[in-house]
Amino acid sequence: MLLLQLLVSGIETGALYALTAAGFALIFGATRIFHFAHGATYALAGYAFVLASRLGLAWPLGGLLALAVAVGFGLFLEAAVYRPIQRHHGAFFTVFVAAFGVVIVVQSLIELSFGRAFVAISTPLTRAHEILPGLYIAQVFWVALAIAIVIFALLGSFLARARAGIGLRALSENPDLLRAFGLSARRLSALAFALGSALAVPGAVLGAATTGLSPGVGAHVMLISLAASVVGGIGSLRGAALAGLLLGVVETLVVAFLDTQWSEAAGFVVLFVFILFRPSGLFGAAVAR
Amino acid sequence: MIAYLLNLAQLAAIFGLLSVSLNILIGYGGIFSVAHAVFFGLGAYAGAHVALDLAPDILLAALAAALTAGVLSALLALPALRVRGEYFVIASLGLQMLATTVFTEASDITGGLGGLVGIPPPTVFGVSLADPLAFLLVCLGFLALALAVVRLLMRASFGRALMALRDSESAAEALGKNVPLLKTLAVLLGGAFAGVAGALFAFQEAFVNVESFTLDQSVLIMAMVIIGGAGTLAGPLLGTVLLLALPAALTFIPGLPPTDIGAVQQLIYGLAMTVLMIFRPAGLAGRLAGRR
Amino acid sequence: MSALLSMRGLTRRFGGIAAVDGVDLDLAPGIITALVGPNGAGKTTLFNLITGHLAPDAGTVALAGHAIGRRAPHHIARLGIARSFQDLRLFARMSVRDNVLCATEPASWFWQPGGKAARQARAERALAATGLAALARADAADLAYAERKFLSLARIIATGARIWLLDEPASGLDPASRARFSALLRDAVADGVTICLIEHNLDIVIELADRIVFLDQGRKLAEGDPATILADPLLAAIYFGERA
Amino acid sequence: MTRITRRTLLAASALPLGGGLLASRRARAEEAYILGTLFPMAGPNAEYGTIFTAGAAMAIKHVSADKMLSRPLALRAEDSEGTPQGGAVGMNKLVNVDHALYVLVGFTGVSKAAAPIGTRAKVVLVNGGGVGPDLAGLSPYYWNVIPLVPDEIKVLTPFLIARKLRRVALIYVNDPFGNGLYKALKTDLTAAGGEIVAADAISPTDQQFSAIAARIRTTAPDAVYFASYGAQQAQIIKQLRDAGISQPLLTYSGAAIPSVRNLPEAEGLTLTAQAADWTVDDPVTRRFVADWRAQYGSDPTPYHQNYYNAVRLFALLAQQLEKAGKPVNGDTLRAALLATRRFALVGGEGVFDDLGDISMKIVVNTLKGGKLVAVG
Repeated sequence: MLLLQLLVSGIETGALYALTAAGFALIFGATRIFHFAHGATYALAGYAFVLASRLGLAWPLGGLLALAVAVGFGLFLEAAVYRPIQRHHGAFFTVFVAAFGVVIVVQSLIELSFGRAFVAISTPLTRAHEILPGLYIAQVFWVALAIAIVIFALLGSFLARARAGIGLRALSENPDLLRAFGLSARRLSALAFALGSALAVPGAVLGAATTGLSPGVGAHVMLISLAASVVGGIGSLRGAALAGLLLGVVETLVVAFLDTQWSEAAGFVVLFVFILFRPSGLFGAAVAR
Repeated sequence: MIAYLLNLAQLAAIFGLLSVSLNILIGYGGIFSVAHAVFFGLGAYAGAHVALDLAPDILLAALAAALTAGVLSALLALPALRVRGEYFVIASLGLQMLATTVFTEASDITGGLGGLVGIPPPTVFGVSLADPLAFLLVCLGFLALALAVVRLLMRASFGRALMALRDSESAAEALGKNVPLLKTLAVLLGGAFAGVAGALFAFQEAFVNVESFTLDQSVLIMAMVIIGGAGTLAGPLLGTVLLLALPAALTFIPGLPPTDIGAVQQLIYGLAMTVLMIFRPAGLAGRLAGRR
Repeated sequence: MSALLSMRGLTRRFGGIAAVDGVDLDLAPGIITALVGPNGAGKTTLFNLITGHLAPDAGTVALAGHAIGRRAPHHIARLGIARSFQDLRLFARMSVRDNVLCATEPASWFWQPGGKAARQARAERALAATGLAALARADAADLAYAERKFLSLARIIATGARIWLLDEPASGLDPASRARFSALLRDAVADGVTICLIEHNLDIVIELADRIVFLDQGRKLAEGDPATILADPLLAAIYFGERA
Repeated sequence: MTRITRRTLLAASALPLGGGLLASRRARAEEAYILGTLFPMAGPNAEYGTIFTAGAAMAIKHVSADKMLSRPLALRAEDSEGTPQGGAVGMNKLVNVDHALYVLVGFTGVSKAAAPIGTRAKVVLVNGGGVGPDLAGLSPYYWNVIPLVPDEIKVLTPFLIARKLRRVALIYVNDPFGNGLYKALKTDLTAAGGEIVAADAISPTDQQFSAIAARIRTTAPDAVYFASYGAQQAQIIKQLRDAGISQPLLTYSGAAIPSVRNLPEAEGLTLTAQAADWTVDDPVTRRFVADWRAQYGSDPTPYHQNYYNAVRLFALLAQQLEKAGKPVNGDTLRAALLATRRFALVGGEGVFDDLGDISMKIVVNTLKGGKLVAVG
């Protein structure tokens, strides 16, 4: 029963990881920008939701505020930080350092405005109930699962059918195709950032209710997203999502056998094994070599 | 004030050595590692154990640190031979996260979060280096040695081969360069120097624990190299001095409520990092691509 | 006349598609062989199979009678097979001289075979021959298009290799540069170098090639002297995309 | 255009920060007694820095208002980042640049890195926050104005046995503090006839505890003890409760911070802490509590009390030295402490032992409506 219970928590965690990781993978796949500040987007969205609930706004309004903050922040970074660096042919690591600076700035701003303490939204949704002897499930589990499924279904059909969606997929591989479609690479890059940042919102909002938020909350989510996008195969949304789920489950299940301190490391063992033995990831088409 | 500046100068020399060693990987080898704090840590633990269990001789400690970090740098060489680019960055990130956990858990060797305490002041051939100035000179000596080695190697065929594979691995292979060997050597060299820096750090702090060898530290070292200018001799030193002096200088800001100092310092620090990268993407000592 | 480099049944598949499919090919010493064929014919893949950048699924490569298949690229390079790349792959952040010097130093280790003076002289000769001596201190990334092409060739000259595999070496060059380029290749052949080149521009092929090998969809369709091959209407139809 | 805006912004933000004030600060520094603080001011434990500083600041205000000393007190803050490295660098700066006489410190790891520097320079370090067992007698110049965690366990154990909470599951941070607590709890509880049915070590950066909750539930403990710091404590409480752990939750004085007290899920939490009886009728306590309520509109916590006491202790010792016409430095302060031993502090009389450690009454509390209520 312990394993089943852990599997359930793992799936809940993993579903939210999957969304955030897919956001990172979408941005990276389309623009080749290593958006290390994706975790900061997550933190900002979560705090926006907390702010809204403190102001007494209903949760849909809070969700919209979180969405607006996340998308706005993503677009701002794309325009004000990444694009200028890439204009100068800045190397991959230049982007990385700049993004890291942004992470520090966001964390300090949150500390200055919300304080450094842990904040959480209290809701009966996160209260677990015994549904089978020894198996406790909270409603938030079903919510997380439903949100993940719906969003992935919408995202999948958008990328497969809509013109802009197809353009997004083509952006990194075949810029010529874009011109043929009459799409601008610049606008598509903005679209990738908007969509990718939006994908961090569900995880952040539900995270505010389940694990709670602290100013440095984005770091772990960011690392998981990175790991997931490699395990899944760089550029593959489906892979990143599946790997996010996998990492969430592994991280939780490992507690049944080892000290909890290994749970974060366990995800990275999976990552390391993949890199050594299957560097193309779950769904990767092109191997890096 | 003098003692404080000496302390800061010692730290600058140690981190200078560290960023020079990472520059061998990032700047010359194109091996983008965010796991450098691992080798820094391995060296620090090795050096601390030599000092605590054998003798606080700085040369002995540095040798043990270089060997430990150098040999275990194979852990980094392994993924470096398999994958490149972003894949490798993430692989090294994985190594860093694993190492942090191992450093925390292996408390018999590392002392865990409690760390190794009471590391005695260093000696060299029995002469005490307890005087901060003497220790600073030794640190600078190691830094000068590392700079000399880097300068010598990078102007020789080894350096040309390494930079060739950085710019195009397949073209380097086509000219007869043994890419796996070159990468392994670069990682070993960088790892060994990072280990030496770790041993010096252990003596400098008289205390080591895992908190000094986390991902944040790795990113900081990387930022020193990138902000200073990867692939240049002086760049990493410039970046080191800047990133160490900045927080130190920020503590002199007057008029802030004490409880907000930390956050405001971090804010300015992060902002400086981002702004520098926007306006000097090739680093302070680097030239802008396409504008030469 | 025995072949210096010979391939038998060389095959390489990507997924289900055979990029190179059972190719037999002999490169004779002292002549220029041109590989022609439409896009996707498998020309570059063939080069990659020779130089070890790709491992063949089947077939053998032999250098002067000794099998060299499945060796690492740097081993094969040290046997005296040099190649250029369609996208040049210069060492962009190194100086022109370092690009060429690098080519004279086959060992990865700190000690190089042969005298330092001899190696440097060889590098200077390559720079002088390609007209890059005046630009020796510039970064490779800063060169103009034609200069980059010549630098790519200078690297190959400097290796002292006896077999050159050139992937579209002269494409996009203005007529004057092209003439200089051709002269360099002719000089090399006169010195006994064996050259195999991939070329789309038929003018260049006619100007340079002693022999043509026609590839399509991974197979060798024809081989012979330029006049015969280029006169074949079927091959012309395939080449210009009017597939039957 | 955007470039100009960005540069202007930067220049504008840099100007007021860089300008002036340095000169006046130096002038003041020559006549004031410099007290340093070495607290985490950023990061996950920054909440403690805020709390610790507030307690010290109130004491400085009172000392100045009373004109206890001939020279003013000035506070210099260094960010320890909660890490040993930050502690060593910050302590160096406090000692060598600010010429602090007396440094307030928290956190076990920071203390261990800073203490050797303090010892070498004979600067007194006073801890009012860290409770790791090995902080006792760290150096002659390292004093504790907070009772360390073994004292808390000694009070808690009989309480647990009396309430029939014999089977305890433990979640502890794997560091000197957590390991020390584990040892103390295990020894005391076993001796009293209880047992530790599960002991889960966590890292200070862990954020997910639902898996631990599941594992703990399978051992069916009578109560769950957790030993952590800062933001993590609130996360542990919330996630344990969310996962359906309904047993009593136990912890130590580190949970007496707003982020825990204001958490709805923390209602009913049992925690040991110094007796915080704000009704004590001595003038020092009365004034501290009254002024605190006036300024912050809420009751102070033991941390506020400890750092208030740390500063007040300095003032009392320096006052004594001034009257005797002696200089104020690490050696004279230490001599004065060991000669006097008993001081009128907030919460009653504080008594120090040979190591420079205070002993104070510890009580078991329950959290009710965000307030600590003594239950035993």
